[in-house]
Amino acid sequence: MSILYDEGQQAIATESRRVLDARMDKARLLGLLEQVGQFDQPFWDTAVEQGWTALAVPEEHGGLGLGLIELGLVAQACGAATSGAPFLTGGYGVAQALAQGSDAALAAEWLPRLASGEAIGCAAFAEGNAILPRGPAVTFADGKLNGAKPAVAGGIKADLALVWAQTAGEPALVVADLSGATRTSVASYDNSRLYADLHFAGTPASLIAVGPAARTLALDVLARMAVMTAHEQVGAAEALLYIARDYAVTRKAFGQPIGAFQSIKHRIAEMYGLVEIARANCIHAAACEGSAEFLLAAADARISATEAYDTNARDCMQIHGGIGVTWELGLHLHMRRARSLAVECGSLTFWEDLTVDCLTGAAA
Amino acid sequence: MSILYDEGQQAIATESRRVLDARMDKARLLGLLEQVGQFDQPFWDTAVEQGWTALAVPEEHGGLGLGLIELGLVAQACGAATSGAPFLTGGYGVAQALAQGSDAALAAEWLPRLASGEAIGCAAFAEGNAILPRGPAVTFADGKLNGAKPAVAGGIKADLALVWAQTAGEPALVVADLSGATRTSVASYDNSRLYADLHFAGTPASLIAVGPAARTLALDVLARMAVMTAHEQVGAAEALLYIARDYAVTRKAFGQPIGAFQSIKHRIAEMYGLVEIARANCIHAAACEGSAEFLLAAADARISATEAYDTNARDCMQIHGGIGVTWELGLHLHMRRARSLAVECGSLTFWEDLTVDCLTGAAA
Amino acid sequence: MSDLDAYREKARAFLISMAPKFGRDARRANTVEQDLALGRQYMAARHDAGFAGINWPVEIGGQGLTHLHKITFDGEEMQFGMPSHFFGISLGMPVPIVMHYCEDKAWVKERVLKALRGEEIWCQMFSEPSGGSDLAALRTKVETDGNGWKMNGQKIWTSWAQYCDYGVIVTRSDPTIEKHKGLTYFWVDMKAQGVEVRPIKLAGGDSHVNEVFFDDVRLEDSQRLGAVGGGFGVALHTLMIERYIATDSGGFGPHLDEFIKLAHEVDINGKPGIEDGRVRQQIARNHAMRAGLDSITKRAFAMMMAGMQPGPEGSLQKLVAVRSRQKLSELAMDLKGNLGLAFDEHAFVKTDWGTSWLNAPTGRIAGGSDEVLLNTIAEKILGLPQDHRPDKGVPFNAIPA
Amino acid sequence: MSDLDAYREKARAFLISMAPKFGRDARRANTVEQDLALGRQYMAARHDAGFAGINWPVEIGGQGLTHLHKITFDGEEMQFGMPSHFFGISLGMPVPIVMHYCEDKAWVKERVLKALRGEEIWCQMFSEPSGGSDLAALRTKVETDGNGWKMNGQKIWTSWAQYCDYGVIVTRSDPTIEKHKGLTYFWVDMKAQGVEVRPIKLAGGDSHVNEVFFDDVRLEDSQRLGAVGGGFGVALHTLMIERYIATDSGGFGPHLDEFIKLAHEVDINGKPGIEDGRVRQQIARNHAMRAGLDSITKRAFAMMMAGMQPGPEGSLQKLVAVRSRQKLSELAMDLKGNLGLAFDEHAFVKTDWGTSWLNAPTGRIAGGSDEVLLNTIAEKILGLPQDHRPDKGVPFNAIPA
Repeated sequence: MSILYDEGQQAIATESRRVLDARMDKARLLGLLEQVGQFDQPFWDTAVEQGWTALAVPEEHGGLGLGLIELGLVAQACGAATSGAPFLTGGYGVAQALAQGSDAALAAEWLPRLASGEAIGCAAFAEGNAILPRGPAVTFADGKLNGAKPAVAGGIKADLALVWAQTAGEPALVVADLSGATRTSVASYDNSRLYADLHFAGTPASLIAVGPAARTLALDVLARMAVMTAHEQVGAAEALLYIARDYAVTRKAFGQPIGAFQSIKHRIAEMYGLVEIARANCIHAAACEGSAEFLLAAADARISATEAYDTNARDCMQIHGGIGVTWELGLHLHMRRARSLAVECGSLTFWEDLTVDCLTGAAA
Repeated sequence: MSILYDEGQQAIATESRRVLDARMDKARLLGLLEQVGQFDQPFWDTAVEQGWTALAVPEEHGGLGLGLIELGLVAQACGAATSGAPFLTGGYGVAQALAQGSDAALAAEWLPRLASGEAIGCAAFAEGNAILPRGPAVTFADGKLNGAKPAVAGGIKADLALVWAQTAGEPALVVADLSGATRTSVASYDNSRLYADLHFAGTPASLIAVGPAARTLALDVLARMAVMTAHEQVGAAEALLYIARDYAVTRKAFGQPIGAFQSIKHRIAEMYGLVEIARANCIHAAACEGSAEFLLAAADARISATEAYDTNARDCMQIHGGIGVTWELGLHLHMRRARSLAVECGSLTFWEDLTVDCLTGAAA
Repeated sequence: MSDLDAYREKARAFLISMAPKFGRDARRANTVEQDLALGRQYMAARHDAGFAGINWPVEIGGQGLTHLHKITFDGEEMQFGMPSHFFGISLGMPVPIVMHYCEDKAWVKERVLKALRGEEIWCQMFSEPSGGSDLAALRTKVETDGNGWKMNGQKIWTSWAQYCDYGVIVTRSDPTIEKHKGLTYFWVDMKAQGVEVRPIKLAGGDSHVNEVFFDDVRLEDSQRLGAVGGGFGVALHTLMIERYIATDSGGFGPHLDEFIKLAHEVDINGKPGIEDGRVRQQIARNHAMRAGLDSITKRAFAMMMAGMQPGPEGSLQKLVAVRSRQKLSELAMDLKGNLGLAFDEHAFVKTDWGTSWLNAPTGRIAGGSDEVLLNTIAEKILGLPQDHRPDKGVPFNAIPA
Repeated sequence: MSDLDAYREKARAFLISMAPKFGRDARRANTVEQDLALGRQYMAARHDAGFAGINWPVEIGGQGLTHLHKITFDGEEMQFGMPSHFFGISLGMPVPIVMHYCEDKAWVKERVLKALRGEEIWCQMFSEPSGGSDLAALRTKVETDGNGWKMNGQKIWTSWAQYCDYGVIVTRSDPTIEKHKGLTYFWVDMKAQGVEVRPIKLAGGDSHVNEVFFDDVRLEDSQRLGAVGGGFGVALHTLMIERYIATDSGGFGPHLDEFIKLAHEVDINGKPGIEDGRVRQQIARNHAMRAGLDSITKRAFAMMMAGMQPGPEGSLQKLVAVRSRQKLSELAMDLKGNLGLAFDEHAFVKTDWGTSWLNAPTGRIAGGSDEVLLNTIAEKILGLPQDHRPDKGVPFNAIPA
């Protein structure tokens, strides 16, 4: 897969950026922070209308059959806009699992609805503080799920969940219709992520992978979601870089633009470095989707993008001084999102260890 | 023990600094880098003449009966001068072990000679990359020592060594007269440290502690040497801070002193912060020698002083630009010493783990 | 036991007796208004018990003890989470300045009493939208108006102004001379005609700072503190008053023990968190850093007790502690994984990592940003040159905006 | 297989055949003089094999291939540790500049041939003791002298000058006008009367850079490159020639595999180093950083192949890679403990952590210090304002020294 964007891909990048610039409203996003269970409907309508939900769904199931490169470009635009809902990433994860999974009928049932945006998907892998526990406590038996998953992104609104569970002592990936589950909303510092604890008590579900194959598929799906998230983080980190730059060239102190002070100037240059290194890793990871290097490339992208977003959120606020910490200016939307995205899809320690395991052949 | 220096202690600080300023010669030290097995005789003569070898030796054994506070102040001056021999620290370690050890006759035999500077001591604890291996390979039996210790500081010239060994499966601390051992000089990036591999083949030695008591004593001696080294590191880091400051206020670029550029200015301010935090830890550690908090206080001092010296060596050179990496200017004397001192007495990972073990009650 | 230790015992006894009614747990679910009301009661009780104005002269209504007695009490009080934060600035800077510069001593004495009992609160109005780190760039202007003055302009970042009765302010009385020379200092009645306070909501959701607008506000010349054109000096004096305030090597965030506790509770990829080198390194490095800051404070303390002037290294405290608290809080959130996505808006900054993280940026800016502190250390302590200052020696109204 | 891949194969075949005689192992115990002699032989062999002047025009003696062919070859050659480093600058900047500006083409062609075969070496003399990062601050002056010029002054940090036959130089021909306008550019015969070269010993013990002194050195006007007063432009052109030289995400130090190997060999307090979180974090973070730099290079490469202009992010390579190499080398030394105290002065920087550490500071300064690179990124890429420049618009001889 080429690492140079073709014209179609460039068009997706500019168009998604343009439409979000036109429709996103900071005040609306700030309002969402103070309500549990609400998301940004205009954003989601846009995503559906623009066909972003269909991008990476196979054509035979009503999708556009495109891949991580295209989806990544959309995710970058969403990151820059601190998009008001987590559904794209969750939906992509579930769709990938269905498409690669063993249940063709199930795929045929859900993929078109995911592509059309009629159905909302989420991934429920984590338990406790572990993103992909070796021995999940949620069990699957006789077509039924039992147990709970904490703070699932999108969980408050999703229609179906991809669940990491175990069946007869073996790891399993199952898909559950959430109409059969109960949800407890989780109040968070980034409420539009719609976190909910999902409780399964005999919830009907379908098995799509079991045994080692389940873990391999789960890791692949997690890595794909991580690469999509990394693009989102890069888009956001880049937005912060230019917000900081623009402020530094206009804001004056001691009779000169603060950007003339090297403590500001060099920090912004470092922000640029973090963004470009993470962007390059994202492009590489997206380009080798499905190949043997993908897992390692995904870890590189995830690690550098997480560092870039956390750091740029910290530094952009610091560069702004007092005004930077006001509610109205909304830089904290990025600061909050930097943390929520750093935790969703697994913290740095997980990806660091995965990197070393890949490099030493210990990866599972 | 007070954390304010009294007049006597302040006099030791100023006098040791004054005499070393007067007698140290950079060219001489640069020359030592290129010869294996040579040390700075004028420095050692000064140390003996000034009674620094006797400072912390009990009065009944011909010492001055002072403690880590006084010795630390001398070590700071030595650090600032990148002193040309490692004997003070090694001698202090051996003297402490003898004074606390179980063999009064041995102490009576050696302590006066260590105090007078007539005898040179070194500590041979490490094996492989471990500073204090749980199960040392060097064995002690029937009054004889067998095995080898790598790159012992001062090993090329020392008369006696404090050796971490095992006897009948138990840890042991023994003192060996090195006339009965063979030494292989180790060429290093900091040759005046006089590193030698010590080989023991039936070398006569005396036991001064065995079993858990041996490890406790070894840890205490190592911690004392580490606190003395931390003072040396702080003195050096402080010297680098002011070398950088002086250069930054005089050197001009683009028509102004480079110290007016915040990238230089703020870095020097950070250097100051590292120095003062490490200094405060050193003072506290020296003041609680012998108390229950000592081990943890020593780790705090060691960790912050190592960070301060490594960082200030790096940054002072960087601030100087091209001239900073010339042989003649000699900043590399500090850069090299920063590394040799960071490794002698145990690397950061050792002290980090020891800190956590102290805090969680897992310390051994 | 030294006099100071005895005093600490006495203070603890008082605080322990007050804790059930005023302490952290008692305040847990309070709205700001409820908390303020509780705080006023606490201040009255504190005054009755003789722990108010500890280092102020007896004749003005203080206890006539030393600065050390004051920091001793403050250090102890900080442990209990009492609702005294509304009054910290009021008693910390404005009131002492008024005590020092205001001539009408009877009036001052009455203000001091009410301020100590929490019945009145004072704010300090220095920063302006255009100013930021650059105090002398302020634009709020006063013009002579008969035998008094008329004030117009705007201040910002004024803590608790929405609850204040009085405030002190620096204004520009002469824009035609060099910027730090044309300033004059006054006290202001916050309820006076033309004063409007608008709370500013911060990133964390709280609103303890405000914008304050002045529209033709009348000031009597008797409200002037210091000479006309002497405002910059009085402002610096204000900022100098509290040299060694109670510090916190934890950067006013959670104690390191909280992090160690967390490290014991979590696994990292199947292994105990406390055994992971990444975690151990952060614990050890932060411990060494905090221990150093604590020793600096202890030494400063000991020097003051010995009648000496403490070293300048005290100025490192906030810079180093708050900056590292921010990253440690992020790591703690990483370790909690999905469980850390939940957020309790009533949690306390010293016990909750999410709250500590969310408020850290304000901590790194309020009371001197990292950059300003680094400049101060570099210039005042190390003698490094000032930054380029195109505004130097130029009349204020000639500086390009 | 693309034309470029085929070319890479051809290059590798050649290099493999040369390695036994010229490669890293063959050079191990060489003195600098022996290494230089070997290098000259290698350059001749490289020229004979048609791998010299790869992207230079055929008519001047080059191979007439693209810049991509050149970096392809350079990238492969770097793996083998051939003794070509003496000639890198010579062929990289001075010779191309002479090719571009010198009118006597016959003479140029002869120089090019000898330079390509390693028979002659050229140096580049820009930096001066007073200058540092500030090129236009140079003081070496030329005065008209009959139909030519007379040069006096000093240059510094001139690589390999002690072995050079010719050099290019920027001089000040007019001190009475703004500093970057009064410069003129020449080529110099390094053996000419009045030229004295003094090697500078560096922190690592080696001496590949020099001071060069000029005492009434005669220059013909035909040695002038570019217009009188046009020297700054020619100097910038010189620095621009090699935009995408072969980069190394390892910062020209050891490959990350070397670190992983070390982590497998050592224990940390009784546990395998490779299982320690501190080590794993450094491996992972450095891998992510280096992978990003590699992808940036790959993309720049692909863009050039597609006839596009690569993005400016290439300028991150040296800054990020060398800086992190310094710290990784220190960590490697920590992990080796006492075993890392031994030092082999013949070890290679790409395989030995001690050597990598000792030479890192030079790497962070030579060819643009970290600070200069950050300024360049901030100003040229991000459009941030220049630093305060009191020297701007001032005649050179009026700038306070």
